[in-house]
Parts: sequence; structure tokens; C-alpha cells
Amino acid sequence: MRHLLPLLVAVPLLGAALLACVGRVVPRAFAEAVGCAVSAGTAALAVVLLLDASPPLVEWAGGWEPVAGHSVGIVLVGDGPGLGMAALVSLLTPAALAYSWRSFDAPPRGNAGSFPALVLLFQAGMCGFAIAGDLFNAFVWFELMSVVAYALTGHRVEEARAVQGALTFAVVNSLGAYALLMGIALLYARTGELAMAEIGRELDAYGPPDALVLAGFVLVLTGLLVKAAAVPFHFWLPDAHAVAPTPVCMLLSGVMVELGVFGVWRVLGTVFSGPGGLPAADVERALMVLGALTAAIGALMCWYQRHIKRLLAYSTIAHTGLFLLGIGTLTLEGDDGVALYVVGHAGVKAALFACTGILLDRFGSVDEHVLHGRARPLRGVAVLFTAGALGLAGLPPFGTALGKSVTEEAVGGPLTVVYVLASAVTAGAVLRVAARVFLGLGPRPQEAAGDEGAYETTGSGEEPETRQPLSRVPDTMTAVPAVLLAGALAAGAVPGFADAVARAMSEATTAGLVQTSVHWTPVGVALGLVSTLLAVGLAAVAVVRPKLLAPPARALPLRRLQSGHVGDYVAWLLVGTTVLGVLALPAVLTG
Amino acid sequence: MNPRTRLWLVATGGAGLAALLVAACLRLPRFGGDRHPYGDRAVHASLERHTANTVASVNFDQRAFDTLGEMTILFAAVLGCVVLLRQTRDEHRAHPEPADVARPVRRYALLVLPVALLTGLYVVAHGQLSPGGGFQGGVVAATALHVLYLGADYRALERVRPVGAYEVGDALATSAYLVTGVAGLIGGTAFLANTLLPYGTFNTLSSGGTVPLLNAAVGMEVACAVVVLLAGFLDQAVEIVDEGEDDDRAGDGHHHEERGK
Amino acid sequence: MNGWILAATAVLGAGVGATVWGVATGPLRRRVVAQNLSTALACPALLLLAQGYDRPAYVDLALVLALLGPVGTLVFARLLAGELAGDPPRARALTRSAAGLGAGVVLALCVAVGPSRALLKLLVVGVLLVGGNLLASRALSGGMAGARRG
Amino acid sequence: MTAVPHVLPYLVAVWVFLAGAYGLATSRNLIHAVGCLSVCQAATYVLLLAVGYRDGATAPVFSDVEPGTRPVVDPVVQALALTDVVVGATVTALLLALVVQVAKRHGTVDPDELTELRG
Amino acid sequence: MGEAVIVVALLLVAVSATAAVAVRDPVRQSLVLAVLGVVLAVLFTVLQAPDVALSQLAVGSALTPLLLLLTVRKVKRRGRRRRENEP
Repeated sequence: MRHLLPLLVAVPLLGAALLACVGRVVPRAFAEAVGCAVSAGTAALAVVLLLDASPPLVEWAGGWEPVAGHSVGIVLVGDGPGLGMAALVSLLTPAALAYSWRSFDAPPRGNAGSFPALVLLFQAGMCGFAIAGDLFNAFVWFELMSVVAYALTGHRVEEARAVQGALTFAVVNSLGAYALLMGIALLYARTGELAMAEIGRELDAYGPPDALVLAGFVLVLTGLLVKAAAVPFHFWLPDAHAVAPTPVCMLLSGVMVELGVFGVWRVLGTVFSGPGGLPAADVERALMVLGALTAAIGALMCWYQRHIKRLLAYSTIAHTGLFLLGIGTLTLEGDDGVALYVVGHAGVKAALFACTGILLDRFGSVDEHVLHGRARPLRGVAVLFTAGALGLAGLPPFGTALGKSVTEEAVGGPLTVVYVLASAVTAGAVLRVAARVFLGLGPRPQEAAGDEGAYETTGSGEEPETRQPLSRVPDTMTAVPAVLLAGALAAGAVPGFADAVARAMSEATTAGLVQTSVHWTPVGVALGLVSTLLAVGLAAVAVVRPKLLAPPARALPLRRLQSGHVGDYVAWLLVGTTVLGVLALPAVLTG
Repeated sequence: MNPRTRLWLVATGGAGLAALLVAACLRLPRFGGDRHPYGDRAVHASLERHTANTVASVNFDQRAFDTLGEMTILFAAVLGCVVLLRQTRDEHRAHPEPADVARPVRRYALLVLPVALLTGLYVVAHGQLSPGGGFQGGVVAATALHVLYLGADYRALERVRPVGAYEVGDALATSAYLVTGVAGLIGGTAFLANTLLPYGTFNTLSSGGTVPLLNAAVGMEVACAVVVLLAGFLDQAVEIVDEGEDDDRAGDGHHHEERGK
Repeated sequence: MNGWILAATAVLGAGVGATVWGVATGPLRRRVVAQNLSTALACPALLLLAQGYDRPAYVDLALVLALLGPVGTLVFARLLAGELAGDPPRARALTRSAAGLGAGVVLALCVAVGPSRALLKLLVVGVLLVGGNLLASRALSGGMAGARRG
Repeated sequence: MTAVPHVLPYLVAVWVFLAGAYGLATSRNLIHAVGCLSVCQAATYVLLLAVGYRDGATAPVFSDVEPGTRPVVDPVVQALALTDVVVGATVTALLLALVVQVAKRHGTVDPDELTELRG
Repeated sequence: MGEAVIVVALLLVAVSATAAVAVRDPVRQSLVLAVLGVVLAVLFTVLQAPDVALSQLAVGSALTPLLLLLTVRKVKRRGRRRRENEP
């Protein structure tokens, strides 16, 4: 079974090559059908492997089994978390492709195969990254998913914003990737190995951490945190998500960003966890500070948006912060919670983007103010959108709620407040949109005098992704978010799922020695209800008395940070490396 | 953010990163040190499989899975460029006029073209023996074709460069690499396992098992990919014109326009 | 360290170093000439290194550089023809001395390796190097004046 | 040799990386920024190959050298750097394609003048 | 003494990389980048990495400059028109 692991990459790649080969001559329907079939086939493979992942599968590409404990090949790790991410990616990809079936028509003339081919390449890159057990191999797949993501983000080249967002995304992420590679080179210099587990072992053999280990840690984490969009590496994300085609947004926000978090988790657990790595206290400090900042800034900026896609993008940032806090506990419970949270969040967030895509295609705008009351006829979409918002808030029994409550318990203490507030504020913002756009509640938002030059991206003047605005919503476009929400619900409601996740995490990190039990607790349910009520309350106040919760003038400096200027983002990236270094510095000073 | 603030940020962040990296450099093993455990194992494994160029052995045998990713990145970038540089609805094509190139340049181009193509092939074919390989040779061969653009003109280049065919070639070469990998899985022991073919005699063209095959696949992929990539850029720079563009026909040498394809 | 490597170090330090300075400063016409000279000088340096390290296989590097270096310069000559037309670069003496150096190095190496297949390769490299660079230099100084966009 | 050349290659890599990042942050032209990014990447090649170097060794290519007669440098970092070169070239191409489109749609390649996405 | 050539190559790389950043005009920068490519190839040769040097030569000497200059040309053609339209 373990020999089939590389096929998670090879199958979508073959599909992409096939589509690129025949893409010029086949009709669009055929190309999309092939794309869906191949990605669904990969998903089936991933699920089959996942069910067989106990004990974890370990495969040596090229059959280079270790001799005397060392191999010259590349190791692929098919443990629960890795295959779980691969399965999540592979399940979301056919959903995005099915959604794009009717919603999205900008195939380059006479090349119907290029969009599904790029999506398949994206899937291959993400699967490869998820199962990589070798640091450089992880970098390679990381680059593949980045490169494809740039191209997909800029896919609508006729849109000025699309190409700008894609370029910013590409520059910042490439720089992050080069930082990651510098880190790999430093670690290789010290250890002479590339497999993550081997690097960890060699670091432990060398002795206590020094400046070199710290630099390796900072550089590797910089690359991964740029992908995960943690503050202050996050600036590219709203710009890219606001402009990418909707099906691509579903993948970017649903799984790619989370893969950054997954990468952080993987690297921390295998490379830096031993005595030669960094002390737990320092890693915890770094992740907790960045996580809390990310959650706070993401939630706040989310609340201030009126461009719905941008709003959702900021909510992804806020949730990334929550994930980072969870894995920052460095406990098994924290990992369990984050794993569940990521699964639930992927479904909810992708569904929300899908609903927003319907608005864009139907009305040619994603501006909350312009759309006020216009979407009243779309009852079904309204239900889905509201359900998504409640899922985001963590209403039991969504998977997000279970994940959140488990993580909250692991984090404990005052940080619980961050969880409740961040999820409530982001969900409140989404509910506010739902109330205004789908129900037409509250006064129509007035453009303040002199609002013309306000420092924000409004979301009006966006082009629909279909050539003509849709007159009625195709069934696939509503079916996909419905299925995704059902999935998110099932992640929390299906008995045994959480236990399976917990078992997989325990086997991946402690070889099954430490068992945790994951279940609903009264406190968790209560906190979930609290954040949901808080979200509803916030939304209600915002709709009825818009002035009360409108962004104050004090918020302007925060907005100004998001300047759309690629030079600023690079400057922040450099500052971020320094911050990371300072946060983890005590490890070296005392060691 | 104004440039001044940005400069301060860059200075702060850069100084911190610089301090960190310099401190790390001082802790790195001495430049030229003797400890390379993985490298030594790789040399050993390469010689065991009769591959004279150890780097080729690492690329196409021991870490062939990395190279799969690498060639896929190229494949994806080319596909991405084709998508990004497509002719949009508000653009049209203008055919460039033939350029008149000084005779010595033309002669030189005609001389270099076959030599460079041959060199490219030579570099690919000897990939598992001497320095070089699919990537290097592929780029040389693809660049060779574009000597036609320099030595003659764009139309001459277009005649030897049906972009569609090169796109198909690109995809086929990628598939060939993947199929070889899957064959290793079915007929051998693992994905991309180099156990199907005999390893041959050390330091000959057919040595190394599947290394020459994968090498050739990469060579073809790279050559096709670079051609398609440059085609996209040349198209934009030479042929595609949009409304906002400077179209001083006389200086440009454009004639005979046609609206979109 | 042997004499070959010492010679290569000298060519790199003095010759290529000067071209780096030349390409980084001054008017455009000076920069294109410096770019052309950088390949014209790096190629003999690579040949000297191959000999110094006793690695005939490294000659492939010089071969590829001798082929593609002038092609790169032709790219600049072609696409910067407009900018260079008004102020064409003139560097006959420099180009000739670089070509002379290249030829001298190739000859010295030919003597060192003696008659063999390697000699043939060296001669090919030498012809491509000297011919290519002289031609590229000529193209820069207006040999492609007839070339227009296309 | 003295200690300085023993860290010099690493310091050069660090310098090149930081210089590229500085250029990227302060660039006034997106094409120039892409060039700076490729400078950053050059730093990774230098670092990788410097890490793999071994005093007095030669390339691990045995077409013209008898195996075992001379020490060889680390082939693994060379393979990594090779992959890296390919990645660098393709990323440059993709970025330039995006710059072309930015120039078309915004009429400028000065990042200071791109004011669409903010807030 | 055997390291002198390495030191020279390293310094050349450092100087030309700095120049590539400091030269702000993309046309001139592409010339510097072409030289940087050649200098990097020399460095890789003296670091005994001919495979990498070869790919750096293949990419850096003609391909990257061509891509950069084609982009500059496309962008400039637009820029000229735009300036003419502005008062």
C-alpha cells in the first residue's frame, strides 16, 4: 500500500499533462469532466490510503530503502495528518472544479484544458507537500503550488486588480520560498541530511541550539508563515484572494493557507522538537505572539471590509492565527483541535466563497453596500451563506465548533477570549453581510461625504466571471456549497470522526503512546454558543445602528498598512524575520 | 506608506536578519570542510549503479522525485504563462514586417544554429556522463532556435516553431517521465525505481538504467517549454497590440492588421 | 595552485572585474561593450580553469559560453538597436585585445594538450569565441542598423 | 588560510540575499523588482554550493577521472542548486508575464502608482 | 593559495549582485544581470559544480536577458503612448 503514496502526486500530474496535450482540440465539457474525474480519483486514492494509515505509511521514492539507517532517497510520510491534508485537498479540488463548471468562463481562446490542468497541478503540488518527509522535497512541491497559485490568481488578465494582486502574491511568496531554501541550506550545512527526521536527529546529536539553529528555524518558518499568512507576513493574502477567480479562492483559503500551518507543525514536530532543536518555551512564545496578533488583526480588518471576498480573506487570516495558537501549545490536544478545526474551516470557508461567487456572477459586484437588499430573491443562497457564517462562529455541531472547543481547552486561560472574540467578530462580519445583502435589513449604507477617496477597496466594479451576468443560478453552484457545509457539519457531528482524528494525530506524533480523547464538553458547547450569540449580536447592532460599530478614524493607520505596495510587503517580511528571531532568541542566549 | 517609513522598516528588518544570518554563518562548519555524509553516500550509490555523473544520478535516480517536481514547476509555469499572456478580447495582432539584418549577422546565425542544436543534443545525451543533462541541453537547444529571430526575423522563427506542437511535446515529455515512474512502480519496486533496465557499462551512453531515459524526457520537456515560454513573450512584444499601445506603424514595421483570431 | 589557475585568476580579477565595473557604470554604449567583453574574457578563464583542474570535461562550459555569450550580446544589439543607433559603441581596440587573449589562451592550451580529440574541441571553442565576439561587437556598433522591429 | 575566507562564501551569500531584498523593497519599477528577486535567488545557489564544497576536491563527475583517485565535493547540493536554477528561471518568467499584464491594465510599472488594492 | 580564485570569484559575484540592485533602469539592470549570470557560472566552476555552472550559463547568458528585454520593450511601447496622451 505504501508504494502507492507517490501516486497522489503522479495521478493529477498525468491528468494535467493529458489535458495540456489535448486541451486545444477538445470541448470544454470534456476537459472539465476529465479534470473532475482525475481529481476525484486522486481523492479516492487519498481516502483509501488514509484509512490504511495506521500505523503510518513510510515510502522511499525510487525504492531507496535506508541502508544502515541512512537512505539517499526521498522519504514520503503517509501518516494521518499528512494523508488527511492530502485527502482534504483532493476532496476540495473536485468541488472547486465542479463549481467552476458553470460559474466561470474565461478559458483562453481555444484552450479549454488549461484551467482544469492548472487546478490539477495545484492539487498535485499540495498533495506532494502534504506527504513530503524530506525538507527539500517539501520545498519543491511548495514551489509548485506557489507557481500554479500565481498563475491561477492572475487568470483573469483583463482585470487590472487581478494581475496586481497576483504579482504581489508572487513576489512576496517567492521571497518567502527563497528564505525557506536558505534555511534548508543552513540546516543541511550543520547536519548533512535532508530528511526531516534525520535533520532532527543530527541536530540533537550536535548539542544544544545555537545561532545556526535559530537562523534555520527563523528562515524555514518565514517561508511557511508567508504561505500561512501570519502577521506580519499576511499582506499578500487579501490582495490575492480578493481578485482570484472564485473556485481558486475556495482552494487558496480552504487548504493552501492551512498547508502553511501544517508545514509549520510538521517542521516543528520533526526538525526542531528534540534537545538540539529549539526549547519548547521559545517556540511556544513565538507562535503564541504571532498567532494572537494574527487573530486580532485579521478579525479587526475583517470587520472593516465591505468587499465581501476581502472580508472572507481577512477571516481566513484570523483563523490562521487561531490555528497557530493551537499548534503553539505543542500539546497533542492542541494538534487534535487544530486538525478538526482545519477540516471544518475548509468546508465552511470554501462554501462562503462559493456563495460570494454566486453574488459576483449574478450582480457583478461583491460590495456589501452596493448589494444592499439586491439578493433577496436568492433564498437558497441566503440560507447557505448564513449557515456558513454560523459555522465560522463555531455553532455546535459544526466541525469548526468541535475543533475550536478542543483547541480552547488545550490553550486555556486568557487566550480562550481570543478564540471567542476572533470567531465571533469574523462571523459577525459575515452575518452582517448576510443581513444586508440577502435580507436588505437596516438602512441602506450611505456613502459618507468625501468617501470617494476612502482608503479601502470597495468591491464594486468587479467583473463577473461569466461573460454575461447569470439570470438564474446553476444548480452546481448551489450544490457545491451545500455539500461542503454538510461536510463541515459531519466533521463535528459524525460520532467517531473526532476520535479517528485524535488517534491519527497520536500515532503521527507519539507513535500512539499517548492517547487523547476528543469529544464535546459542556464548556466547549457553551463557548461555541457564546461566540455565535456574540456574532449575531454584533451583526444586529451593525445593521441597525451602522454608526455605532463603523470603523473609527483611529483604525485608519491599520488600514494604511495594507497599502497594496509590494515594497511595503517585502519590508514587513524582513521585519517579520527579525520579530521571529527576537521571539525565539532566549533559546540561544541561555543555551 | 511613504518611502521614508519603508526605508526605516527595511533597515530595521534587514539589520535584524543580517545580524541573525551573520551569527549563523560564524557557526557554520568551516568552508571546505570534510563532513558530507549524504554526499558521500550519494557518490557511492551512483557508482554502484554505473552512473559516471553523480549529479545526474542524484537528479534522475536517487532524488528523481525532486526532479519530477522541478519539471512540473516548469510545466506549470509554461502553462501559466500561456494563460497569462494570451491574446485578450481588446487586443489584435499586427504582423511584423521582415527585418533586414546585416549580412555577417545572418551568416553567423545560420552557422550557429546547427552548432548550437548539436551542442544541445550532445549535452543532453552525455548527461549521465559529463557535466550537463536534460535541463542544460534543453535550454541550449531551445535558445538555438531563437537565433533565427536574431539572425533573420520573427517570421523565419515562426516557420520553425508551431507553438501548438511544442506545447504537446512539453506535455508528452512530462507524461513520459511520469510513465517511467509508474513503470518502476508496476514492474519494479517503487515509484521511479531504477530497477527495470540493466545498468550497463560504466561511462558509456547507455549506462545508468533509466537515468538516460528520464534525462531525455527532461531535455525534451525543457526544450519545448522554453520555446513556448519565449513564444508567449515574443508574441506580446512583437505581434499583439492593444488600444493603448504606441502603434507608430512606420517605425515599427507593422503592416496588415487583423482583428483577433 | 598551478600556473593555469593563476592565469585564470588574473584574467578573472583584472579582466572580468573591469567588465563588472564597466557594466555597472557609465553610458549605455559602454555597458553593452562591457557585457560583450565579460563573456569574451570569462570563456578563456573557463578554459584555463579546465586545464588547471585537469578536467577536460569542464571544456563543455567554455563551449556553451562561446556559443551563447555572443548570442546574448546579439539579443541586446537587436532589442536595443534604437537606443544604440544615436550613440553607437566604439571599442575596437578593447574587443580586439579580448579576442587576442582568447586566441592566445586557446593556442597555449592546444600546445599543452597535444593532438587529440580534445584539441578539436578546443579549436571549435576558439573559433566560436573569437568569431562570435568580434561579430557581436560589430553588431553592437551598428552592424544591425538595418534591423528593425520584427 | 586565515579564518576570514572560511566564512567569506557564506557572508557573500548573506550579503547578496539582503541586497536583493533591499532592492525589492525600494524598487520603483516592477521589472527591476523581478531582477532583484533573481538576485535574492542567486544567494541561495551560492550558499548551497558553498556548503557542499570540500578543500582540494573536484567535481563528482567521473567521465574523465578514475573514481576514488581524487576527493570529490558534495553532489547533493549541486542537484539541489540545479533544481533551484530551474525554479528561478521559471518564476522569473511567470513574474515577467504578470508585469506585462500589469503594465497593460494599469499603464504603469511603478509600484507607487498602483493604488487599486488597499485598506 | 588555492583559494585565491574562489575569493576572486566570490568578490565578483558580490559586486555584480550589488550593482544589479543599485542599477535602477531595467535595461541597464538586464545587462548587469547578464554579467552576473556569467560571473556566477565562473564561481560555480571554481566551486567544482560544472553541472550548475552549465545551467546557469544556459539560463543566464541569453534566455533571461531576452525575457527581460522583451518585457521592457512591451512595457515601453505602452509608456510612450501614455506620455503622449498626457498634457
